[in-house]
Amino acid sequence: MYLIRGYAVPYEMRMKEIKHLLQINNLSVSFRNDDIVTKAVNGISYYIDQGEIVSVVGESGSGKSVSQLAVLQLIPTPPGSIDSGSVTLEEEKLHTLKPTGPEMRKIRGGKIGMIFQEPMTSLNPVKTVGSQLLEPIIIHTGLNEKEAKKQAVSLLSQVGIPDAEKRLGEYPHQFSGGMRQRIMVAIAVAGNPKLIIADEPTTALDVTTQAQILELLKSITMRHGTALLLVTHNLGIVARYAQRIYVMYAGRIVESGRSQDIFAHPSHPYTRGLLNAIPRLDDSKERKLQPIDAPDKISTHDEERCPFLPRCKYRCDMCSHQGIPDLTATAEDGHFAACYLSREVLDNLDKNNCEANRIDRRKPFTDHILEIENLSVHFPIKRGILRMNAGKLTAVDQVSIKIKRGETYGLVGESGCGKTTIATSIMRLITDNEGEIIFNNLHLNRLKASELRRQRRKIQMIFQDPYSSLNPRKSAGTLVGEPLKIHKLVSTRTAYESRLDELFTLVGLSPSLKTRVAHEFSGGQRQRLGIARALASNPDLIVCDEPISALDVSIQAQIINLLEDLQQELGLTYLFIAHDLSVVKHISDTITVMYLGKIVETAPCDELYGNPLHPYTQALLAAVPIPDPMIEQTREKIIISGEVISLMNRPAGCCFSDRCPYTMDICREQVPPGKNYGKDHEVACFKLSQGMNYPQA
Amino acid sequence: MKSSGTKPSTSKIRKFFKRLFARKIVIFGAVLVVVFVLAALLAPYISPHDPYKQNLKLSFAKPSAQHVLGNDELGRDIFSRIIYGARTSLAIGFVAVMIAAGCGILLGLVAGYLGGMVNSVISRVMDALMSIPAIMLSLGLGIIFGAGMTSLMIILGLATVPTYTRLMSAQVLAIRNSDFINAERVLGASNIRIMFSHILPNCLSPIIVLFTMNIGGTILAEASLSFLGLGVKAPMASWGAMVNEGYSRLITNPVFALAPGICIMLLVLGFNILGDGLRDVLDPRLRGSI
Amino acid sequence: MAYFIAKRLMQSVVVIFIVSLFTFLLAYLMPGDPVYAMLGGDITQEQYDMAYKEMNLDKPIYLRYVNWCADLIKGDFGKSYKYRMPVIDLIKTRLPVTMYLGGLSIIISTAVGILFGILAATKRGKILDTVITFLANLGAVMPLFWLAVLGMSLFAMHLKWLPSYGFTFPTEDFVKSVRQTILPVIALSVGAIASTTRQMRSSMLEVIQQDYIRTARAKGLKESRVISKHALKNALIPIVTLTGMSFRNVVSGSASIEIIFSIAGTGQLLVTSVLSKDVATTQACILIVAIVVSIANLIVDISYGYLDPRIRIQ
Amino acid sequence: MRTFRKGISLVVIAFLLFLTFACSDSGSSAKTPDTTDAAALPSSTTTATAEANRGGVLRVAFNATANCLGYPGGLATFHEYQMVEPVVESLGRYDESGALIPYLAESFETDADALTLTIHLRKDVTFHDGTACDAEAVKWNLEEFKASGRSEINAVADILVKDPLTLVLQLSKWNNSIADAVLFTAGRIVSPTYFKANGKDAAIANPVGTGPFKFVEWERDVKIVYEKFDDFRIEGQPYLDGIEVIFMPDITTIISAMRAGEIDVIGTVNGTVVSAMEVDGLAPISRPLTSGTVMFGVMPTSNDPSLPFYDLKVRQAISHAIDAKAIAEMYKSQGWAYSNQWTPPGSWSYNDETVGYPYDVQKAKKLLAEAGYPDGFSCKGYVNSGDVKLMEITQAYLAEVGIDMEIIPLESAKENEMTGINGTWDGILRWAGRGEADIAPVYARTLTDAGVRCVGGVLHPKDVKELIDAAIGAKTFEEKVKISKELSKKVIDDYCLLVPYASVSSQFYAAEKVHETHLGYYHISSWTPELAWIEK
Repeated sequence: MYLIRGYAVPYEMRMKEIKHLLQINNLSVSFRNDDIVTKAVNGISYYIDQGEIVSVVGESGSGKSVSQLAVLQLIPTPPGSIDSGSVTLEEEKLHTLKPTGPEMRKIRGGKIGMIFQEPMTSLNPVKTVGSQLLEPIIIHTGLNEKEAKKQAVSLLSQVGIPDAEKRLGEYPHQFSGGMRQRIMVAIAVAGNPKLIIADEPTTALDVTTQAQILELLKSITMRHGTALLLVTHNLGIVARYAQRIYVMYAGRIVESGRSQDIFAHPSHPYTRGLLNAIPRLDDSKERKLQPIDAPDKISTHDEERCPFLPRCKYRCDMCSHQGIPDLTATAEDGHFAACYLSREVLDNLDKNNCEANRIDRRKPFTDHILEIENLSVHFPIKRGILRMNAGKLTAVDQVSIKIKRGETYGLVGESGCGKTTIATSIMRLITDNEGEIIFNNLHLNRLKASELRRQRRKIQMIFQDPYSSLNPRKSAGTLVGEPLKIHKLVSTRTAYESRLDELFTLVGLSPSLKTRVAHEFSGGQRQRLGIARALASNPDLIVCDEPISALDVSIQAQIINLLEDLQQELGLTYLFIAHDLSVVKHISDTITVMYLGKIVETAPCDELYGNPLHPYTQALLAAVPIPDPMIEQTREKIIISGEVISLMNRPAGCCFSDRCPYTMDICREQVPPGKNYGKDHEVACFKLSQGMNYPQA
Repeated sequence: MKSSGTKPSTSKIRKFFKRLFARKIVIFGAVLVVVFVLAALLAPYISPHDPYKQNLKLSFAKPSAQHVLGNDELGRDIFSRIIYGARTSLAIGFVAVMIAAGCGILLGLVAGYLGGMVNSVISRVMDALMSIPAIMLSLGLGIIFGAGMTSLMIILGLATVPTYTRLMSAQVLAIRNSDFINAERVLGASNIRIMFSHILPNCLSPIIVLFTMNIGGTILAEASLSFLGLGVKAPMASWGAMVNEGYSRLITNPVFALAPGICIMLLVLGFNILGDGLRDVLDPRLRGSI
Repeated sequence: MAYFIAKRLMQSVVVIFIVSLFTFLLAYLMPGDPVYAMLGGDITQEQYDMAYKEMNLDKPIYLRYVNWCADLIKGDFGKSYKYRMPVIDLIKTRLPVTMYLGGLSIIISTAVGILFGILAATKRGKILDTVITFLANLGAVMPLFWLAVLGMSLFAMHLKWLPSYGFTFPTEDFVKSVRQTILPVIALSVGAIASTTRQMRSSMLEVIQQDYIRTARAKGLKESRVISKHALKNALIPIVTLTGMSFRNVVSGSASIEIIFSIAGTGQLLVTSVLSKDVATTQACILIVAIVVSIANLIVDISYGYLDPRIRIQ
Repeated sequence: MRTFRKGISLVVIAFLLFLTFACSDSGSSAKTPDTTDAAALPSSTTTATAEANRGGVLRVAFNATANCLGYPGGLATFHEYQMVEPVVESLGRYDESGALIPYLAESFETDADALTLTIHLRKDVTFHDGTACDAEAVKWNLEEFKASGRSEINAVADILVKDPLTLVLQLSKWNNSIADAVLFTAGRIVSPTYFKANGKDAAIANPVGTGPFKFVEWERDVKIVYEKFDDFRIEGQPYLDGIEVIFMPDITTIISAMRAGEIDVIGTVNGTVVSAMEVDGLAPISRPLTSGTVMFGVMPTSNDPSLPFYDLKVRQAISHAIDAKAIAEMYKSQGWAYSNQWTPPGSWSYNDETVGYPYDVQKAKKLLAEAGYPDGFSCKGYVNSGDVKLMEITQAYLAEVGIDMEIIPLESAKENEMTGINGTWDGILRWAGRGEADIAPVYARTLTDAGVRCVGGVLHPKDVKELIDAAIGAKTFEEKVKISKELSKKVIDDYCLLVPYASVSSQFYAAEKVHETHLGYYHISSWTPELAWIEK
């Protein structure tokens, strides 16, 4: 028998009792495309108080961003329309205002500032930063042009842009992504808003920059008592910053409450699933990730049933017979969840099937399958009328890597560190490089084109974006079967078909899906297709270039598990490239950290995470938030300054010298050589080689 | 919309047409095109007179019950000639654009995929072609190739090649380094296979749109060339040539000049609207650029 | 930016070189003996031989091309054997006329097209949008010569409001000039107005969907300011390309317009010289028009720099 | 634009038309020796009215351009002759009967036995640049004309200046039409001083003559501006203040401008203009000429055994298949007159006994069957691209008897090459020839080996050649008439070398207020700018 939790208190009624800064009741938004109406937001209610940091968490398509845009009536109509709901900001009923009327405009930028996800496209490319920043200042503070300019300079300095006065006259493209997001922050706070809505403000940024921006936002809200609504899919960020959380799924809020309550006692199957699905930095490597099931294709869900029902592993008869569950209170104060099953029931169910939660990590490593020796990749910089090579941009500089047969070799680093360049060099997609790439004792870079094409079947690649890496016009079967045809691996039609079936089964897809076209698959399924295609030619080595970073968190676990299972089953070797240190830690045996084309540290997984030696590795690890508010509260945060700089401006000495807190003179002049510190732990740092210690994170 | 290995289901086709004809104006465009295509196909059955039968006594006769739009200089029935003119216009429009698309796609594919020197050479030659006024190019080529249907198709086709080459090479450049093409290289696929089996099908949407639009444009160009006297060979009927014959008689016999002119406009309008509609369905991002 | 301009300049030079080759071959391949083209049919063998030598026809083709190029570099475009004067003098009097008409038409069509495009885009789905879109569609399918003839027949022949022929520069006689240029310029502009309107409408619609427009709205800007200060400049970028291309179309169009309205411009000269196989003039006309078009495109590319700082600052 | 191209073909036709007159003897010049008084210029009965309406600028529009104004050897088309008429006067003009009369010259006489042509000049005639128009000047002009490569006055062997006002031209061989060529075609007298000082190109662009008007400006392809010459040799003339010659490449523009009153005279006429002008109740000024017309028709290749047209029966079949009468009737308003031979109807060389080939489809089919083509055959039809229409009509007629003719339009340059001295064609050529009374010299240009036009594709029968020589060398008019008529019949009835359709006289339009222009009235290449006046 399942326990059904008490009675449902209408959520709106409870919320009306207190005066909140912003209160949203029963908001519904829908989009109409080709006569198909999609309900993006389905009757959600939430609030935010003065000075609070509240987070709305959800995966793509959950409606979390749309609901925020709806608050400011910024949804493009058509195709969108706000069907119902009230939005109250300090007594003012925003939903009654005309979208382009003067009252609404006063709210926008004045009372509510907004920061968007993409710093690259959110600023007008043809207007100077100054003019874009001046607009909200003049409109909302009534300052004259001159005063406003002063204010703009001060704002830019506040958000950490040096030399602000000069940079006002520059254009957005002259700023890096992080800088642009800082400018967005400045624009958002220009009108002294009561509330800042930040819609995935750091998703597009590197992890070290992400930490900087979030810290900046936090400090601004603390200083001005501004409330912050943080929309994100990253549970780590939520754990680190949010005081209260709303978890959204399919246009509805499925769980809400204080941050620590939710992380300590997740009460909705979806929240629980998410927390189990993501690898954590503080995880043990043996924990097997528990993915959230995904149906073949998330169908337009039944309007009458719990939207999570098709994916819920706790589902019972009740769920499929009753309507959509309301948010109901749980044990903690202010903690609500929309599920018929109480937390206790869920806990019990979990205990019953906790088998197979461990993975065997012992692998027999033998010889080296791939050796990269002193690989350097240069891209010419062409200048002048005759396009003479004015110089070269070194994307990868003297990199040596040895990958053992059967292991998973992790390659981590932020954007521009050269990790993908290495992958493409191995795959010979870039042929213009120095150094040796030796695969199975064959010098890949010395092979003739025809010989290389034959060797390609032994070394395959899985791409980052499952949407762009599959030809959208081909059927799944054609795509997966292509290597078989190219390398003539099968002789008969029946052999071809049966091999296809085998491959589909191997990656957990039904062979009956063979005839479907790529765009009919979901992201996770597409990535499975990509893997099946890579497997088709029986490769020895698979280069995985950020294979999960384009996927939703709930799906990532499936792919990670699949890759691990396949490795065990087929004895594959992986070169696993990623920027997410938690994922890399989870999957890799050996890890190399890169920065600006150089290897800064290489070590076996446990050694690296247990004893990071290079300041950059330390900073990286510190910047990764752990999805647990309790741990985050006690963690010391070393936020390194600056951002990943452009390769064009690589410092002369150690590539990290201009951001490193411990930089010495020698670091600026000479390139530190890699040095072994025992346990296969190699680090390139002068400070370390001089035997000096510095505090560790 | 077709994909090798799978047959598009009938519902998919229905959906395509439903989206295409969602805007009423597109139906109008399609009807125009269909009417003219039917007229062209059924010309021998629906034209009231022999379009080539001359009767000098009826030279420039005004419209009558027998000859609803009157007669031309040779006393031939204008209405019948307009119906036959649809054949000429459509055939030239279609074949010329086929030639242009064929050459342009091939050149664009090669230029875009191989890049480097090949791309530079092809681009510059196309730039050069583009910087010569269309009328000059057609006139020059027309005089070199001589008159007639075939040479008209070639001339008009050649003059349109740069448009396709540019569009195609831009398309190819955009997807040449995309992941799915890299994926093919990684699999060991040859360049030819990649170009024709993977890149080409993914560039077709804008080409189809451009194709439709260009048929209209070419019909217009054919009219202009006929107007210049470089049209189809006599006694074949062509709207452009008919406007040419008729326009100086606007005062005395306006129907003669107006009727073929209006036909040109309607047919071109039909193709343009249809092209607009196709673009909205196939490749909305192209809006305005074609 | 300097590099960018230099690179474009270099490209233009290459293009012009290719055009010169094209032009030379085109004129060479045209059927008909240039001697007969010059002297007409009834000539004696002596006359023929005299002219044949005079025109350098006895030299091999590549040598003629090299000579031609060498002369070109010296600024000598050869002598028109139809007009019996240096081609360069001929073009000096013709080019300004076409440039004036064409320039006027480009200015008008761009201005009107942009205005219509913005109106249609901002009033999307409203009556005004429908009307403008309909007119733009109509304008795009209207043959140029047809429009010119209809205009002349209505305004000159029937209503007698405007003169049916001639051209005067406004510096000579302003009123006369305006009256004479109204019909040709309108005829030249309609097609360009239509395409500019269509392009502007769609590029405006495209820009309005961009993130930075959302940002501008989120800042609390007035819709009119969002359009004029944020959307317009971005939406203009594709229009600039179109304007660059219309230079070529203007010369194309001016051929029939100039003939219909009896205006002695480059377009008319082009057609006359091709039809009468006036080789030197034909070659010079195409080449000079190609140079003008290339310069126009160069200006277009440079003005990208003004509109798009991403190109300006590199 | 079509009409513009048509204009170009018109230029070609005009060229022919002009040459027609240039060498014609117009029936009167065969009277040898001959002296004519200078007084016989067309006299105006309305001189008083003209005086009263003195002033104004006459605007004449042409559907053609000029390439040369002030160099006699360079004047090619009748348009050019008309355009320079106000500035450059000719030694002779034609009267209403078509007889050559002196104009700038005081008188002239020919002597067939002595092989001379003597020209007497007027006293005190000066060019616009102030220099005297004397015998030396005229001699220079005639010699320059020959030197430019023109063949019209090749018969002149030597030019002697007897005194400042008298020239004697010595002929190498008797030619009964030499006076026309010298006084009219070649005798356009410009200032040698100006030419010597400024060169040929300057002379081409700046006519300096003795005429009633002075050259002011030539805007290429736009207009020529003339202003009144105050010291014109005839007292009281001209009546106009100036003349503007306006070039209009498009017929529609001309119609529009004429209707709107923007121009006064249309110098070029075709069917379009006629029908447009009819609406306004305006009729063309023209008269059917019996000499100096253009003959239109087709000319099959008759000298190539590999072609069906080598067979006389096939050529005859074609002639029967085409209803030339109907074609001429259709274009009647444009000055067409049906002719079954290569001579304008009504001229003294027109042979009424010529049977010709009346329209008869059955007979045509029968002839074809006899020739071995019962089902017809395919052939090519060449025509100037500006004038395809006539060939289209022909095409339709030929289709009736089973002959499938493919029309191949030719650019002028190509056409000239094909019809030039070294050219030939393989099929049916749209033929435009001179139509004049004195046909023998015209025939000589095509039907003999020494010809210059369309010689490559046509038979050169020996007996035809003999008749031509006899006609040219005839010393009496009666003899010439007899031989010419014989020739006319032979070419058509015996050899069927061409299929004539019609003889076309030229036409002009003038607004009602315009008087006394006599555009093309006496001769296609001349008019009377000194007499013209505009009603106020």
